[in-house]
Amino acid sequence: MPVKKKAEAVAVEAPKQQKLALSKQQLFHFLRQMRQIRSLEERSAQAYGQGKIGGFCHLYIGQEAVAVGAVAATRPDDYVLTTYRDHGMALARGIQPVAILGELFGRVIGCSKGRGGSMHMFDKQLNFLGGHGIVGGHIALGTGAAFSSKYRGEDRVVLCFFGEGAVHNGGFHESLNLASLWGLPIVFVCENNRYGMGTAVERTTKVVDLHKKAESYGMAHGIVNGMDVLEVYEQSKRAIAGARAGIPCFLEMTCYRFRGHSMSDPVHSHYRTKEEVECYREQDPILLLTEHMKNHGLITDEELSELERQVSAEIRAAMDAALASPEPDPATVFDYIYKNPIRPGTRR
Amino acid sequence: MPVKKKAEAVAVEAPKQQKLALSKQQLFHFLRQMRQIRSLEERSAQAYGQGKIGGFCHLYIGQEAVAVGAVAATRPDDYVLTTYRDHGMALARGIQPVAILGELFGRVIGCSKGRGGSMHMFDKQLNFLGGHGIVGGHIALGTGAAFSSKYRGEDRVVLCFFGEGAVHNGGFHESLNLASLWGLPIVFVCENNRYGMGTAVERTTKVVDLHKKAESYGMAHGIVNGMDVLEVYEQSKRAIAGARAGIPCFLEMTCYRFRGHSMSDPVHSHYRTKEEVECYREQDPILLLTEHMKNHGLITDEELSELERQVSAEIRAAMDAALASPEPDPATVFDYIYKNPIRPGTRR
Amino acid sequence: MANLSIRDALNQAMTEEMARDPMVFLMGEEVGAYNGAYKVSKGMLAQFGPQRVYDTPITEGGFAGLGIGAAMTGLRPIIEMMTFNFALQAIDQIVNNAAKMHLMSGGQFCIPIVFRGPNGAAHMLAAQHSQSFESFYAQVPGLKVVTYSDAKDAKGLLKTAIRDDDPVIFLESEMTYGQQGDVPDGEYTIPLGVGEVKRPGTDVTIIAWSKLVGQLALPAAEELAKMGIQAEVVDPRTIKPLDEELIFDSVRKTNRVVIVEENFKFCGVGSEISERIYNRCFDDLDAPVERVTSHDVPMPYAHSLESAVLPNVGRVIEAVKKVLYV
Amino acid sequence: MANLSIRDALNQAMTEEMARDPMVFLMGEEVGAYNGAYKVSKGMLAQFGPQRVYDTPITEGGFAGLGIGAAMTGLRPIIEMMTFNFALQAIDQIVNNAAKMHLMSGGQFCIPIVFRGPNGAAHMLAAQHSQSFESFYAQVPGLKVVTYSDAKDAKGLLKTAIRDDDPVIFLESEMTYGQQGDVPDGEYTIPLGVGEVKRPGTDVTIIAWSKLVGQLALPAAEELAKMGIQAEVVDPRTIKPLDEELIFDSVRKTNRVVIVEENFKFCGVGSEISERIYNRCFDDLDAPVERVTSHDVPMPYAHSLESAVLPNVGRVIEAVKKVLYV
Ligand SMILES: Cc1ncc(C[n+]2csc(CCOP(=O)(O)OP(=O)(O)O)c2C)c(N)n1
Ligand SMILES: Cc1ncc(C[n+]2csc(CCOP(=O)(O)OP(=O)(O)O)c2C)c(N)n1
Ligand SMILES: [Mg+2]
Ligand SMILES: [Mg+2]
Repeated sequence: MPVKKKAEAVAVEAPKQQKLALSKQQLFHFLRQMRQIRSLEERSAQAYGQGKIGGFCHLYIGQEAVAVGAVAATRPDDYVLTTYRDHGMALARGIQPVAILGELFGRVIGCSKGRGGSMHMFDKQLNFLGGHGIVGGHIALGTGAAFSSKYRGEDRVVLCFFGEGAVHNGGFHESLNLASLWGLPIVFVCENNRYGMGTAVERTTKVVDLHKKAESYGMAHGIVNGMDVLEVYEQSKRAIAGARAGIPCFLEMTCYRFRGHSMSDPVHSHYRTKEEVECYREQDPILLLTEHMKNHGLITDEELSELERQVSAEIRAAMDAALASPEPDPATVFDYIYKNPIRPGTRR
Repeated sequence: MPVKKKAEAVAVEAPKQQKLALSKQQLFHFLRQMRQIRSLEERSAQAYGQGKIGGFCHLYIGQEAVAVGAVAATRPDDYVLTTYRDHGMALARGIQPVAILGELFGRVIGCSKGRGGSMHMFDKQLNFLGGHGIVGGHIALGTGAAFSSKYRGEDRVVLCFFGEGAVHNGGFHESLNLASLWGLPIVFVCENNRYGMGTAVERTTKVVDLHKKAESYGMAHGIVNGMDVLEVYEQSKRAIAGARAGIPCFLEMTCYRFRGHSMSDPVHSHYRTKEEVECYREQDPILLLTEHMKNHGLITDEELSELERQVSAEIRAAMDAALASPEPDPATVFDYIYKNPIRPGTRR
Repeated sequence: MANLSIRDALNQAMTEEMARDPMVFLMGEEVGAYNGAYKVSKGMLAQFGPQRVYDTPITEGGFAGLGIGAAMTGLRPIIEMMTFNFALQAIDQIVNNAAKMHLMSGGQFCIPIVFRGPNGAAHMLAAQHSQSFESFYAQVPGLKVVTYSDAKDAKGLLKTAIRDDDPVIFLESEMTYGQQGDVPDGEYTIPLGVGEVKRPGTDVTIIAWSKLVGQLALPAAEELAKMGIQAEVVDPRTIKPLDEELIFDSVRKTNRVVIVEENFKFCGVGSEISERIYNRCFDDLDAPVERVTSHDVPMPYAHSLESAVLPNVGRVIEAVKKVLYV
Repeated sequence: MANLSIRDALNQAMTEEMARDPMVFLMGEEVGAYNGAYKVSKGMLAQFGPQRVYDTPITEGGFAGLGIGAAMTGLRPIIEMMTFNFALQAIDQIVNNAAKMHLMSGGQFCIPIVFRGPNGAAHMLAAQHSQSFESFYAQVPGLKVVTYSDAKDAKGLLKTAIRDDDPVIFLESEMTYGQQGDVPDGEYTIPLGVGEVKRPGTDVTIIAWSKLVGQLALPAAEELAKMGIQAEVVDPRTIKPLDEELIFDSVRKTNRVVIVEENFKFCGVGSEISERIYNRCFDDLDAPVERVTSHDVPMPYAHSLESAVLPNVGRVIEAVKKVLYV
């Protein structure tokens, strides 16, 4: 049986305070977004089975609380970026479902115009710096965005997400060292879902309290229950406030993916048991928040089913709209290689 | 004024014991080797000025106690490797002065047959796995040699040296993680001479107690006064014993280079003051050992000057022999690209 | 003769070599407990145990370098790159250490190591997962670069690569792991540096390697045969060293050449091959060499665009017609 | 006209662009307090302060990636690689991120960044410090690759590279930082993708770039002139995109070509250029193209061997004689 990790306060912060007072509206927003992500991804899984989506497709199901809670703690002008497991993050950041699904289907309506696909969603307007495919590779990019903010004298913060598999990669260490050395406004968020593909974190490092690795850089750090959207929100708020003041932070958010690594990986194969998956399903972040809201009389059964109806209809409509969008014209195949294309010799 | 770092015991070891009992002979050996290195390098500096040595030339002067003390703690079948600053290590490992100087002069008598030069001395017989030019790049190689030893069920240990500039590089972190995860027989030795070229360690990381970075990997670690050959020897002995038992270790040895980074860098330029250099010169490892031996009546003034005469004559003779060796024949330019050269099509 | 998938042929090659030589081991991401991201190493952990088959953290630079250090000290590592796209994180190790060590040490240390894994595009994996790297590695003296186009070659060449004392970059392809083919029974190896004519012909030489032999060159040759054009399909197999005489022999016979590759065109392997053909068979050529390559575009995700970037049978046929002036 | 060293010309280019645009900054190892390992950035920290000039730890991958992220978000970084040998630790960032971001994001993000520093051999620096990388970077769509052969071009091209909105690999040379040359007074830029004839001639085209223009091609042309052979020396300057029309024009005039490069021969830039010449000027060529390159050998240290590996004036003259059949 997997042990639920206990949440601890962010190391350099004051002892954990009362839960932030959140309005009913805010909780409703969390619930709605988590359901949107879940619904969008369940539909994506179906569409993948029908061959409507190509390539890899890494579902976020089970980890929704991390994206929703953490992104809710940002300002619109803050930067967010993540890995290839980016659909949920894209939605939490505000990309419309039709633009996400359009990207999955490789259509021009997609948020990357069909060029990026599942792993590479981008939205410049929303300061969403993308989904990235190389493990460890985008952590330095996030560090650079934080550098930008500081360079310009702004107080924009970067939220840089990555899996626990990236923590052993040299790129992680070089980035944390630079961020701490220069006091960059960034929160590094490790989504520790316990596995990198089929490899449990215990098989990749002796120090499984990953957040403690920040100590090598004198960086603030903490561990957060990533299944609890309220805790994610609260700890992210604090970490972001610190980062805005020039104190970078490393948060480890413990979570779990309910599906396989990608569509070709079964839900539970040799590397994790059915029981383990079931155990984590009991901590389903949507379930947890729903219960919390019910217990506190913040949502009725009617409101709940109405929400589900709405979300379901919305995603279905987005699906249809995305499928109605054309594939990119092959004649545009040479677009976007360069921002400033040069015809050699033309300015002689 | 630079602060002399205090020596601490290796973290996982028992509290520091009495200095190991060392024979007069052993101390004499240390002194002799340190003087050999010093003399060889002073002569090299002259030869460089005369254009007899090409390329880069990174002198080890000031750091002799590290190579001599640490290598003395190894067995002949242990592996040793280091950076481009490798003349002293090569000599401490047993490469003859003529083969070192021959390599510097690019002659066939050189330990790498004139192919490697100052930065790339090798001796397979002596299990000296080389001098390496890419900062951080050889740390994984050392880890691989330790893997080899364990794979074959041997108890050979690897001593892998690098400068403090390499500690921020991703290659360092990936290697330490693997070594700790798999319990490889290796001692990582950081020669912290306070500068990577012109950059003081304080300008490269917030955590200047570099050895503590090993905690991210659950690895034993400690700090050693790298100017004191006896302490280097003692702590290396312990760390190597641990590594032989499958407990890798990270030792930070504080030291100082008395010369510039390479021949083109002045002894003290803007990045360090004349006073600082002078202060460290007072801790010259050769001076320290000489005083210790004198104080304990282990060497007489006559013995000392006889030693100097001998070493000086030996290096002068090595110099002459090296210069008498021919440059590699240009006709051999295609040698050693491959161990198994293939003439395409020849086995059809 | 057994009929095997390329996946199984590769698996047999590794298994046989590991059984033969205890110094050979396998290391990479997911190669053990997961049986390989693409199941090439299926069963190997079970057969050889964790002392011979190692799962690693996602640190390509670290474990590539570890492999090189192990090779310096007498082991014979097979390092699986989940794909060669990720090997860019290890290319400093491969180029600066593996390729140069033998020379830098004056011949004292050799690096008997194989880096293997899929190269090039699969299907809609987008820019960061779809690059071909043969010309990167082939540029570098000290490395050998090997490909295969069928199960027989896959097995025979991988065994040779493992036995070779130099670093070998062994380029596979996700898309053809399932491709079946006859594989000789019993022990055999295929030498490096020796190509093979995969289909004899008289009118034009089509040079291709890796998956494009089976996916483009041979099907195009079939189509062309229907038009009365007999294409000779030449697979150099080893990109470096290159079996140029085999190529020149074919060119001297057909006098017309099309080179097919998935690499980008600019400084692709086809640039090198065609340059050599021009230089050595100048008077034998009846038309300029035509090249069919991926377009010089980071791979887009959408199917419509990916298809437009990759070479295809139609473009090969068109190129053949062009060199035949028909 | 001022007479400047290339070092000063590069310094002026950076200084002027930083003065003009506050979004431009300089980052790299030793670029600030040390004034640059090769003093190219001398005085820049003093002039612009630590908010514009950044010394880094020895983490090429980290600060290259940081630069790319900064470029995504509106800055215009100049990233100095102490030499491009060390950039192998950053090549995953350069290839997988800098080159591909614009396309992957459907054109939303561009990466206006310059990676600059010395490329190729200096003098007896041995294998790990002596490699030329132009063909690696030129292979990759999304990157632009720029070289220069004199102070005027160095300044004008670097200014353009800094203003360009795409990632530019700007390849310098340790050996020629001290080379003097006339530089126009006042503001000027030189467009990318436009080469220049460095010496007009009628009998043979010598194509060269970077330091080999001044060190090999022009001296060889002088020697040849004494023999009555008028060589035209063409410097494409930008390797990618390549000003092929300038090259073809020269070839159509001289009908004979020698390509000189320091890169390894296998898949070198010369492979690409000669392939294009053959393909587009097939009937204009009176002899096969000759290539003079470094031999395919990891660079040995000894002077006798280094000299044997590197191209030299003698080999250029020999090649010219060969294409002229004299
Ligand atoms: C450098 C690199 N190596 C290997 C891969 C293949 N790969 C993709 S995802 C993955 C596992 C990542 O695990 P983790 O970081 O925990 O993220 P998660 O998938 O659990 O979200 C691997 C090995 C890659 N994309 N990049
Ligand atoms: C990857 C890489 N980047 C840059 C360099 C250039 N370089 C050579 S030595 C050096 C400083 C290294 O400092 P440190 O590790 O402290 O070793 P020390 O020279 O003090 O012995 C640098 C930056 C290099 N060789 N490799
Ligand atoms: Mg994970
Ligand atoms: Mg140092």
